Amino acid sequence: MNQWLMAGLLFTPLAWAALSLLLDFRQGRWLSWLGMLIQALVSLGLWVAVASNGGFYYALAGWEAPLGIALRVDGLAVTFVLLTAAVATACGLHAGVYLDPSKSWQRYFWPLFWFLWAGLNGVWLGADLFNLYVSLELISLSAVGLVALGGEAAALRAALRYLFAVLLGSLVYLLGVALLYGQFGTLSLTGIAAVVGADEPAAAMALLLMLAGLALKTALFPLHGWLPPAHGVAKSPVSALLSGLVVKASFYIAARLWLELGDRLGSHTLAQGIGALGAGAVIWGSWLAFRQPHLKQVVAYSSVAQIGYLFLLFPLTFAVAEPVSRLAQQGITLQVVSHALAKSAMFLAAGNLILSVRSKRVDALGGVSHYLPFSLFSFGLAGVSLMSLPPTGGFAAKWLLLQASLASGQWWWVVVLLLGGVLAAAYVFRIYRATFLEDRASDDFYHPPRSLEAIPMLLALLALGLGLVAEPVLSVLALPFEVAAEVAADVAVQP
Amino acid sequence: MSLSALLPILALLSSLLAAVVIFALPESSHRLRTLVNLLAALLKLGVVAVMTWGVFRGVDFSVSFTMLPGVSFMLRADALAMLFAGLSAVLWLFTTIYAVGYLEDSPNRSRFFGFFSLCVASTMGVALAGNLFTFFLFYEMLTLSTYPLVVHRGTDKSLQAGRNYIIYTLGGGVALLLGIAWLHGLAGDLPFQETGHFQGADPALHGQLTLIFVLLIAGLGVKAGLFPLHGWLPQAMVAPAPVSALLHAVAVVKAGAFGIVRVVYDIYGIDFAYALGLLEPLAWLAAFTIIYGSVRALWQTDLKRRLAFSTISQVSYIILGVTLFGPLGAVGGLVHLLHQGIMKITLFFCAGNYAETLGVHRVDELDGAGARMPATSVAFTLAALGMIGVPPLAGFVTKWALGAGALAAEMEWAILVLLVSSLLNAAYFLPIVYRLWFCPIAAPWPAERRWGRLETHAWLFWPPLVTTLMLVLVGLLAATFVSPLSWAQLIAVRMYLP
Amino acid sequence: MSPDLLYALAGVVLCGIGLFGFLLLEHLLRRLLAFNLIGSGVFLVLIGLAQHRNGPDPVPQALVLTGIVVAIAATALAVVLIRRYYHLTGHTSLADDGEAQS
Amino acid sequence: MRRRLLLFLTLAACAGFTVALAAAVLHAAGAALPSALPEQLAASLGSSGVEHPVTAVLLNFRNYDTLLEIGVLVIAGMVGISLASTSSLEDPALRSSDSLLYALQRWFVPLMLLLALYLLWAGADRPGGAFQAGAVLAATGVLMRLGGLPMEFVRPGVLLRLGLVLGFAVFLLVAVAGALAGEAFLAYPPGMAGGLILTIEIVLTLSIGMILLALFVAAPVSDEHEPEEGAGP
Repeated sequence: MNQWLMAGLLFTPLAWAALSLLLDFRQGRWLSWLGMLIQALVSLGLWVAVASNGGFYYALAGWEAPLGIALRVDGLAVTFVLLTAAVATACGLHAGVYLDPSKSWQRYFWPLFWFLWAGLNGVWLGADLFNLYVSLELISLSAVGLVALGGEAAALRAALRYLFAVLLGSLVYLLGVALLYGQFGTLSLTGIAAVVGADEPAAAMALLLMLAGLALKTALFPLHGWLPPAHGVAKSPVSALLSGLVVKASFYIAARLWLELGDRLGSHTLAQGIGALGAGAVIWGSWLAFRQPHLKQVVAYSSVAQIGYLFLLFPLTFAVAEPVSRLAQQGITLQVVSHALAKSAMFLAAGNLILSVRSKRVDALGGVSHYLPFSLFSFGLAGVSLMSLPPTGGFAAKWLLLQASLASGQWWWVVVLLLGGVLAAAYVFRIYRATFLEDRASDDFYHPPRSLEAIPMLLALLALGLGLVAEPVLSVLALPFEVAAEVAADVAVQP
Repeated sequence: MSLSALLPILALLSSLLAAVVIFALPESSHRLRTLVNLLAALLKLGVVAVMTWGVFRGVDFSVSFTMLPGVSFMLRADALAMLFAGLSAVLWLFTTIYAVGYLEDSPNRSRFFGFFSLCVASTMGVALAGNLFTFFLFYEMLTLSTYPLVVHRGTDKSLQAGRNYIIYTLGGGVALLLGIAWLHGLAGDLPFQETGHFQGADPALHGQLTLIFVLLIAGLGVKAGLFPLHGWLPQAMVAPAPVSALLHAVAVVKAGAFGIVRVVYDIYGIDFAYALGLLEPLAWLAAFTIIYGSVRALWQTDLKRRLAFSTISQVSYIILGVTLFGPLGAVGGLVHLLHQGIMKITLFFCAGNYAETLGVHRVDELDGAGARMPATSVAFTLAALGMIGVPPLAGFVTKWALGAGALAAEMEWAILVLLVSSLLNAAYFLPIVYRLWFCPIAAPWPAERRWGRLETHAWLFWPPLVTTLMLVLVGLLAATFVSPLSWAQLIAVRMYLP
Repeated sequence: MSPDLLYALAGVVLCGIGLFGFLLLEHLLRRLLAFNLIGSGVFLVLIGLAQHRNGPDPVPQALVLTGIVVAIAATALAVVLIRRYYHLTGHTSLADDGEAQS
Repeated sequence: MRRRLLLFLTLAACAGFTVALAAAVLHAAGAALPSALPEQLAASLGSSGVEHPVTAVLLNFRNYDTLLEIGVLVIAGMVGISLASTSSLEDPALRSSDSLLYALQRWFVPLMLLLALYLLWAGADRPGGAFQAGAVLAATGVLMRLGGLPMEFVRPGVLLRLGLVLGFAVFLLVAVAGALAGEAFLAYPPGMAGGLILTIEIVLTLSIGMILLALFVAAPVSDEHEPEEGAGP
């Protein structure tokens, strides 16, 4: 069974990318609906399989690591696979209606979309450091392609900026991989974790390099300059994909590296330093979001801020008691999931609003609540999650992080968490406020199709409901991993 | 799932689902929306009545599930919960009727009534919350769902008021969240229980607990309008009259006061809070707020603003009652939660009627309104007298109980505060009553409208009269077992029993 | 010091030079070349370091081949974007319009 | 002045980075742990279907990397042609009438095609393989293009897209066929590895050549415009 699920999971996005390249936009849309259905079913099936039997390693091409590439299918990975299926399906459905099929270049949307999905699945499941690099590049290039689609000057500018940032990030990451391979002779993360010792300056340097590269790709403050233009200029479904999923991929790798190697290769200074950068992102990103004149720029800078929270994982899991570390990990996972849902909902809803008022500016939104209450409501609900108010997933995440900070005595992160919520409220309420203004002269609104309005609402409701069902979602993370102990023992015996 | 678990959920869902349905209805289907509103209100009233009867007989209505590791979502109906739930269920019905009339012919009604229902659903949640975490959940939901109501008119002034409202309440929410999270870190999940959780807590924790108490009270004090956190309340007056009624009588300030009651009695425990020396400063703060609000009310020329400062003053009676160490004071505070709600909502209904029917907003424009609108003016007069504490109206019962409590707790200064405040109440209410009945009409009404036979629109006419009847009855029947007073005594007995 | 280690160190130097260029150069093509320089440096480190230990090792060679293809794809993509960007705007750098001319 | 400071700071940072990295490399070289990977590789080489270890790693042991890498290349080619316009193929500026170039072409094109074929074949037991062959193929195309030979197939049409994706698609089919046959995804059925790898290499060569050529041809001229978001209904 697992065999089929894994093959389906890996094969469908790649095959659909190849197939849809041969079709035009409308035909590609039909094909993609089918593909999304398959992916959703397969992801769900894999989730059920892991939930009932525990995680496993899947050796690609039948070659076990370290000779071949093994995929690690555990609770965290399937959670993210499922999240990707949900968010990407929503963005794909939205894009199918939102994009203009008469433009010849839109046919390339579908292949890029599917390559992106394939890369994401590769990252969630990846356990091989070099394979992760290739998957990351697959994601990066297709994301850049999606931003540049249409080829207007502003889009190209943003795309180039984005491209250079992610390329540099990938290379720096690869440099770290080179050092690790040079020292330990294996690319499997589990294998390296099994042999690495406490006092290894070269390996520590490698970890530092990899984290730096990934931080650049995740747009951690102060390396975030590329993100807002790229996410702001892209079409809304693309922005939703980028903000919801793509930046999470590099963070996910960084987090996995840290959790496997951080206890030996990391240091107190490094952990606190990364946390401080995250805190800087929360505050600076929120402030900039507050000041943006364009709706999508507000949402994009909000991503910079929300990404900042993720990096609190580093200080909150370093040299703390096991239960505290678990709290922090659960909190960060929830934050990733809820931000993915809420932010994609927000971008899609913002796209509808922009479509409706025919302007990108925040102050053009006055009176839109008469005409597009549904999209506005989705936007608002997603905003509640970003402000991390109850009962949303964002709140559940923040609660866990608060508990972890308090329990580990790192009260300064409490300040960041609370302040971040207030700042988020400032920029979200600025938009609410603009929509309540009743001084619009004309009543010239365009009504997007119902389906465009329904999709962000669904995502926002998911983000909202996540807080209520956080416990069952988190319980999947703690599922047993059958082979982990075995493989680790194998590797440990070899040298 | 048994019936006892179903009822609290039903009480919540009745207005939550109403909100969803109303949001989904098109703007133009007014009749259907009104029908949904009224049905939901009646359903909720029925459910709450059944639950109240059950709680009286000792049935345990509770439901809970784990929401996050170590935290559960918990709804539970105890006597205190039913006091607040009963208040909001009854008043919501009248406010809904009133709002339907008030907003006739105005835009954005779908949005208004959707958030209106959401707001009451949150209030129900606040009332029925079984632990501090669930309380916080609905408390913040209340903040969010009232914002669109405050800024409903979309004018610069209302947006400004909305901004201040949100700054105050979200700021308070942050303090509250910090307090709750900290407390959770110390003691785990904290269900509300009659004697509190910290009886005999480790003395080493006392410092932290005091700090947390301050945080919690600061967070709750914002909504309760406790000085110096009251700034948003007078500004929020720009909202439509039903919203003011909701803010002042049914939901928002009551949620703050109710939260303080919960924290003092059911989290810290009254004995422990007293032993920690936390009650005395809070009592002083409440006393100061009572006087301060009344004094400020004296100088307000805008009718609704005057009422707002009156609320600031009156809500602190509840807090004062809570801090008077002893069952008698508690009874006074708790019963005032209800009495103040009934009286204040009457006053706001009347103020709204003056504004809608005559276009009058300022106190000095009210000259002679008693002749033009006799029924409304009778209601206003009775409610104002009740506020002052004239027997046998609702306010008198409260003040009497509070005074008895102060004596029992040997805090005689509180009686002085009550007296001074009553004098001040008279000083700012009686001139209005005088103008209503004894001054001739000075100038034509600014914007008079007529609706047939009655002095105002029928949907606006009846609600204040019914609430006036209630405020007379709760005073007259205070000694019988159906009165709020006896219910408050039931709560106090259960709270102080051990 | 084996020749392989020397390669690795040369790779390190290339990385340093490339990084310097990448950070400082504004002209898009030059920056792209700097990126390729870093890439070459990384590949040298990857092979040199591994072979210093194991002797000829096919795994890093294969990795580098893959890496080269990825780098070529990225470079080609960048060139296409740069060409079109130049065609549309006449700029050769991403700096703001005023500065771009100077 | 500020520029100078910036220059100096960047220089110092990069120098520092280089020194730190060099120290790390030296340390890693000194502290290297023995690895079992080369022995494992040598032991498995027999069943991989090819003799050259690098090709074995690329197309058998770590063929998932290679599959995704081709995906990356396809993306690049795709974005390239998405920005291209059809008319530019006839760009007169690129038409050369240099007789020397013609003469060279006449010699070079067949030779280069032959070289590509050889590289492809050599991959089985010595350095060489699909990518190298594809690169030479693309270079041939570039030469022809510069010489002004019309190449209808690089117009962005369905034929070009088919060419782009052919190698990738065949690779993917083989990969899923392995899974259908009961092996793992990307595994070759026993005994068929050699033949399958050769097939993959041939189609990959064609596709790689096509992608690189398409990227070269992709010209920036297009007069159509994507309206800004929100600019029109």
